[in-house]
Amino acid sequence: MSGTPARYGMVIDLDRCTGCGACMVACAAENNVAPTPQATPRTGVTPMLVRKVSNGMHGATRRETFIPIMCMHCEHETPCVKVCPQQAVEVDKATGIVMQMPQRCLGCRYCMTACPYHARYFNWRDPVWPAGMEKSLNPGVATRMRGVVEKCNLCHARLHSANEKAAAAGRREIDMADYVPACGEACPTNAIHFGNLADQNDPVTREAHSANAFRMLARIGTEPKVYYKSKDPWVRALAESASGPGKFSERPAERLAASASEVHHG
Amino acid sequence: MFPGIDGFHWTAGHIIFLGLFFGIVVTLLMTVSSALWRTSRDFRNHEAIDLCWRSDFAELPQPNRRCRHELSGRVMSRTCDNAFDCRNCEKYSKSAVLPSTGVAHDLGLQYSDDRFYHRGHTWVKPEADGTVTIGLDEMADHLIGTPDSVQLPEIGSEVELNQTAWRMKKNGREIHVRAPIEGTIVAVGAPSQGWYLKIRPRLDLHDPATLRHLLRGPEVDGWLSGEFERLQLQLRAPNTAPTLADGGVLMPNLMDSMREADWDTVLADTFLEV
Amino acid sequence: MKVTRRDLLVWGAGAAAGIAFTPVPWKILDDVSIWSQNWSWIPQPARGPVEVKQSFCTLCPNGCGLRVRTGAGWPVGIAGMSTHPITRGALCPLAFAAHQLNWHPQRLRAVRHQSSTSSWAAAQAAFSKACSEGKVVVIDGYAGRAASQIFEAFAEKRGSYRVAASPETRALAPYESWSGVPANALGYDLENAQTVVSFGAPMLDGWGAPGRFTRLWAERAAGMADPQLRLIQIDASLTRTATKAWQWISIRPGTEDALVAGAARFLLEEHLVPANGPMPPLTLVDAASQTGLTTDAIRNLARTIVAKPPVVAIAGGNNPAVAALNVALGALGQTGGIVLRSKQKKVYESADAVIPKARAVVIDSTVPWDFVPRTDAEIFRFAAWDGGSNKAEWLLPAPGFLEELTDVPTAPTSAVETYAVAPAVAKPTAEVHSAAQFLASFDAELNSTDKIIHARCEEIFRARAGSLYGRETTPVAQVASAQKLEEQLRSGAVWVGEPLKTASLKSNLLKCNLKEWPADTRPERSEDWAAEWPAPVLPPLALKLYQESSLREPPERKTV
Amino acid sequence: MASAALTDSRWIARGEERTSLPRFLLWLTPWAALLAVGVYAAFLCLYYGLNQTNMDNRFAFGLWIFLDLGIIALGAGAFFTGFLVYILKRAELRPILNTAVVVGFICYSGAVAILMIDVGQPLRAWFTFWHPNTHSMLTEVTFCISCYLLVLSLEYIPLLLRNRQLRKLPSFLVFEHQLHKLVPVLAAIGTLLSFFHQGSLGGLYGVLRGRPFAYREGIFIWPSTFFLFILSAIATGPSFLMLVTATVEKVTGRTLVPREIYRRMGFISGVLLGIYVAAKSIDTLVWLNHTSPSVGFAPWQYYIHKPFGTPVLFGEIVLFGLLPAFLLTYKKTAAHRAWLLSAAALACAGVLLNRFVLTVQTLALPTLSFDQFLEYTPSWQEVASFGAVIAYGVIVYSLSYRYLPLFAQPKGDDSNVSGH
Repeated sequence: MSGTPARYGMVIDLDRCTGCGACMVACAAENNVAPTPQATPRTGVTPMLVRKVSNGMHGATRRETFIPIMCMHCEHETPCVKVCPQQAVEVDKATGIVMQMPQRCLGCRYCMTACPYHARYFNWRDPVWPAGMEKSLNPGVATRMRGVVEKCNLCHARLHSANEKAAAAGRREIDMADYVPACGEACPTNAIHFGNLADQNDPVTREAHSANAFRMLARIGTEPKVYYKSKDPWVRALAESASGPGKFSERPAERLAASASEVHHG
Repeated sequence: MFPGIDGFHWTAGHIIFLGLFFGIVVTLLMTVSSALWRTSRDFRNHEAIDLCWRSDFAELPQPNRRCRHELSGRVMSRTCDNAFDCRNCEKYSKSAVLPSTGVAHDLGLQYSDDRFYHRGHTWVKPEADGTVTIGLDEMADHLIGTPDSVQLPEIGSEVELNQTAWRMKKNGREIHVRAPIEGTIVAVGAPSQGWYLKIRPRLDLHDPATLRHLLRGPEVDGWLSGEFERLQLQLRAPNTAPTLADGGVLMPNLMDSMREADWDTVLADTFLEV
Repeated sequence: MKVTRRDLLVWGAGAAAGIAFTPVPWKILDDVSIWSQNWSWIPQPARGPVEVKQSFCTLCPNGCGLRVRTGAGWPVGIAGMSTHPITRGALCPLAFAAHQLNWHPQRLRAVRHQSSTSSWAAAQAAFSKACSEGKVVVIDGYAGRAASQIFEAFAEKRGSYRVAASPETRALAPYESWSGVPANALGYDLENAQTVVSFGAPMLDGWGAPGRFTRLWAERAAGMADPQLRLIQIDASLTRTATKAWQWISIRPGTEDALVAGAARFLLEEHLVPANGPMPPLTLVDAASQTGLTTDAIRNLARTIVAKPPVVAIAGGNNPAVAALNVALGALGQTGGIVLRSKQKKVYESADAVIPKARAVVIDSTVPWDFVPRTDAEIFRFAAWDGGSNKAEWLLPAPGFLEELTDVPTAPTSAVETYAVAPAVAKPTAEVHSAAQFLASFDAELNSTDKIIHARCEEIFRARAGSLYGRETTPVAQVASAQKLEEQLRSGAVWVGEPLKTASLKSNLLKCNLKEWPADTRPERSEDWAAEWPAPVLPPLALKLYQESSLREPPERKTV
Repeated sequence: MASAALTDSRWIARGEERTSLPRFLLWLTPWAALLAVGVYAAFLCLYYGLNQTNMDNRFAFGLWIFLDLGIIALGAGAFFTGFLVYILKRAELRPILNTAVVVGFICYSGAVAILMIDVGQPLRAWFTFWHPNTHSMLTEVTFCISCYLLVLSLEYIPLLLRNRQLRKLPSFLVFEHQLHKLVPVLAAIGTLLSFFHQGSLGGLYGVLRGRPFAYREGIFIWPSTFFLFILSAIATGPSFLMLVTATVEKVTGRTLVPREIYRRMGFISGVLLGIYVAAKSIDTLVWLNHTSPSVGFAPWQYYIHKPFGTPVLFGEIVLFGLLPAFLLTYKKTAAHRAWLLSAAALACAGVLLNRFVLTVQTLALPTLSFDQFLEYTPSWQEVASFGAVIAYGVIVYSLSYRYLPLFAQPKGDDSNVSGH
């Protein structure tokens, strides 16, 4: 086991997701996302974004569910890695994490057009916090400036701490209990299961191969390491393309025209 | 990533891609440096001046480039393709020297047999001491009258054939007069003296080839007639017939008397400017 | 030597070419890009030792356990306390950004009087004058805290103490009026329930602590075709809870009463429940026509409700019809039903009622911002955040999130008694005083919060009941001393009492004095996101994320 | 002559008739105003960041990338004419070579300028040269475009140095002479670079596995769009040059190039367009029947969102492809100037439509089943910057036309002189 590269991944149990949004807030707080009030659903930075989707029916037959969307950490021909002109995105061979290096990014946004999951976010503005709030920033994560792309990096700072802890204890492998991304830690229903997919004994690996597990747009062949799980066939069908009728969503985009109402922040 | 940067390793893609790219960059840089080097070499070899003249010559209007044999009437029509360099011209025949008539009387313009004429309206007169005197011909004199200022080269400096020998200013226009011959300035004159420069030619005056590129005799006649015709067209008032020929004589000091004319074109055509 | 134009050009070109071979342009290029990576106006987190402290969330009465990471002395991250036996490490989304709240632009940083800036001295003078002139009413948001004890003591002498109850507590009000048992002493035994029928209560969406019912649902129901815990959600629209419920019954808005009556009548007529309580006057057909369901659907619902006992019905607010259904179902005092969690006898006066003849009303910062007392008295309102227009004459800046020591009594829906102490973790960012401190400055006899907490710890130690849940679980009987117990409690342990014996409380609750089916009740619904949020403002980050995900509509600015 | 105070005749080549300076300045004024507004808009974007645009996380590329792809396609005439003249020795096309260089220079410098505004951190643009990802099409584009802009500048310099005043400096004139001799080398490099970056611009979208609307299967390491882009660019480049020259002739009211050149350019354009249409049709069929369905995307779903219906596809292939290809090559229509120029305009519109569809429709279409079809309207800053590029082009071209020997034949080559 020692020295085997890890493949960190997730299984998100959509049946358990109540759409509370704790993962989004925890993620943004962990990663020092600024509370930019001017941002709209289309220009905000939401490395973890819970989306509400429905079966397209109305009335009593309508069903809805919530799908947390984040970087899927694709394994095969990782679209963003392939297109970045200056290697600001890389797949960490030791962890399988698709790493974004904001300090090298020139903000061309080619990776964003390449990502089928829309899990990448451009900093359209400089991050601004209300006076004093910068004292509440997480010291483990550097803030980003405007003009660069960012996305989920599976809370790399936490992996770093776990590695340090393991090194201090003289272990080569981290204790998986020390490394849980903020979203997984925050989920009140434990819908987000994080683990090492390279480890056959990891419960997450078993879950990823269970009958109801699926991946988004699996057929385009990007081999995402984020799996979803649902007992509902209509939810599983969402993973396929929009080819079928009767697929609708309550996407932020629907409310675009009415751009986010101005909320007073000072 | 490049070698030396953490995590770098060569792949075939790097070698092909970077090889191609830097090959192109190097080729481009070499192209530019080669052009620069050749430029400086031309200057070192004194070929630059000739290149410039040839380039300017290529831009001259066709009537300015007529061959001397056409001017003398020996051929019907011929345009010079050798930048007036009769010294090195296969088409130049040694028997081309013709007796002169002395005066283009009907134009009221004097030209003399002991002078050799350059198409830039200068003349060269060989002196007994082996130098030559250079001045403006009568047509140029008539055009300019008395220049407002003259900027002559320093004694001892070199002038090159077909390059600017001296500059004059008249009514705010700068006139560059092309040197009819190459050599060292030994004395400078003034408009009032009727000559401008005395030059010790670089080449041997006894060699007939030294002054071969300059016009003589009936060639001058033919050339001046053409130039006169041109002036008539250029200086006529709009929508009128040519006027200068009426009196049969070119009036003096035209630049003062006909201020409305397109002097840029007239002067450029006269002094072979591009 | 004469410098010609040509010379200048040549020198210029030569210099340009020459500079390219020096490190200058490359160094400049590098520095410029380094500069572009370090814009001085982009805030970066402060460096400093990171510590983890245990505390409890004070934003609502559920008191979820927190692990607060602090850096350079300030809270920099929030996570759930997984050792908390009730909240079990789960938190609501707002908690994760709550540490930013103290820096909120709407933070109340100075005393305001009639919407102009004033001072603490002026507020004290005005309150002192009011006290001498007449009755003072103190309104509390979370009853049972040490601060509440101070309020009660203060109000006892000078007027009255009232409580603005949470929606969950309000839903228990009918039982209080029918049995005399205070709503504060009642809880839901959800851990043992097998069927939960929710009439508009946002069971998975902010009802109680997320670590409790939501976690139970996730473990016993989510993704199961035949769940151990059946959640039946009655809602006019497909609410967040309805999407995830085992069954969602869609009825016309505001017709919960009719459905309850119809179903109860069917159950009583068919003897599917013990003949408890009166027969509803509404026929099944009427119920069907009002709710928009078929009579069969109501019958099916009724059968489903009783199919897998224990069952408990939960209303979104004070809804006597739903309470009467629970009486009919026999859920009162039953395991898995509504249970008595404490022997407390005291019934609090509701702050909703008209407050007559008071000279001054003090509102604690725990009272939801949109609560406005019905009174003509001078209002002294404590708040950490200024939520906009409010009728209060005085706005007094109270400590913000985790800025003061407080204790955490039992949460509204809990089936057992709990007690915890939430130490201050953050330094106050403004000159703030809590209502308790303010009142104590007028009455030397009042104890400080600290002393009351000390006394309560000793009381728990003396009672020797329940257990302490800290790093490990220790029965109180095994704790060496009151001091040890207090130390543990003050460092984040939770005391959980023993459940009361069902038999003893049944006899109490059976006294439910319900002669006839409650008529003409208008249920309060609590779907509004802001309604569950006692503070007038949200963490900016949470607001941003909800806006950008459109998971919830941003709350309207309340204008009262 | 009367108003000798306001004249720039000293700078205009002798023998060329140009309008008076005041009239010329009047012509430039509106363009300069447009340029000024655009420069201000660009400043806003650089100073305040790209929030000044209406682009967003899903419409991460907008009007500007369409502009880049469009003008680079139209600017392909520069390299292709150079290729025809210097490499294939088609000397008869020499009269439009200078125009081709200027148009190319304008298109590429405009595109690079817009790119520098379009990226979030222009100061880091050079990182691509330091940390190149050799697998990225954008790396190839960046390398080739920056090199090719250098090539175009080098080709433009001789033209510039032939200005009537600048040529008076002997060193300039000699350098011009020497550089001009090396232009075939530049033309060859330009051809190589253009070939790659025109292709890579196509590859830019063709490699997007995550966007099945744009994704194409590859030939060797390049997706088919790589080759389609090269073909469409060289097919429409000559058409665009024809349009530019015809417009200049119209505006100035004089004949600048022999009529025969139009027909030749039109024919070249038409033949290549025909080849392109054939290749594009095959590619579309493969994509519709194989590439897209194999990743689970039924092709009809791309065309259910208005205004991107199947008529757009039809327009791209037939109306703006097959039709102009026919008109440009069929002798009877090619003989009529109006038909010829209309066909050239159709061809240019076709390549612009193709670039628009690939950039904009790709981003507007949903990928996840619960995504929406997106709309996007550029902000005034984007539109103004777009306008500024056009204004910049008009100004640079006008200045070049006025002061540089764009259409001048070397006098020594005049064949009609001897017959005098």
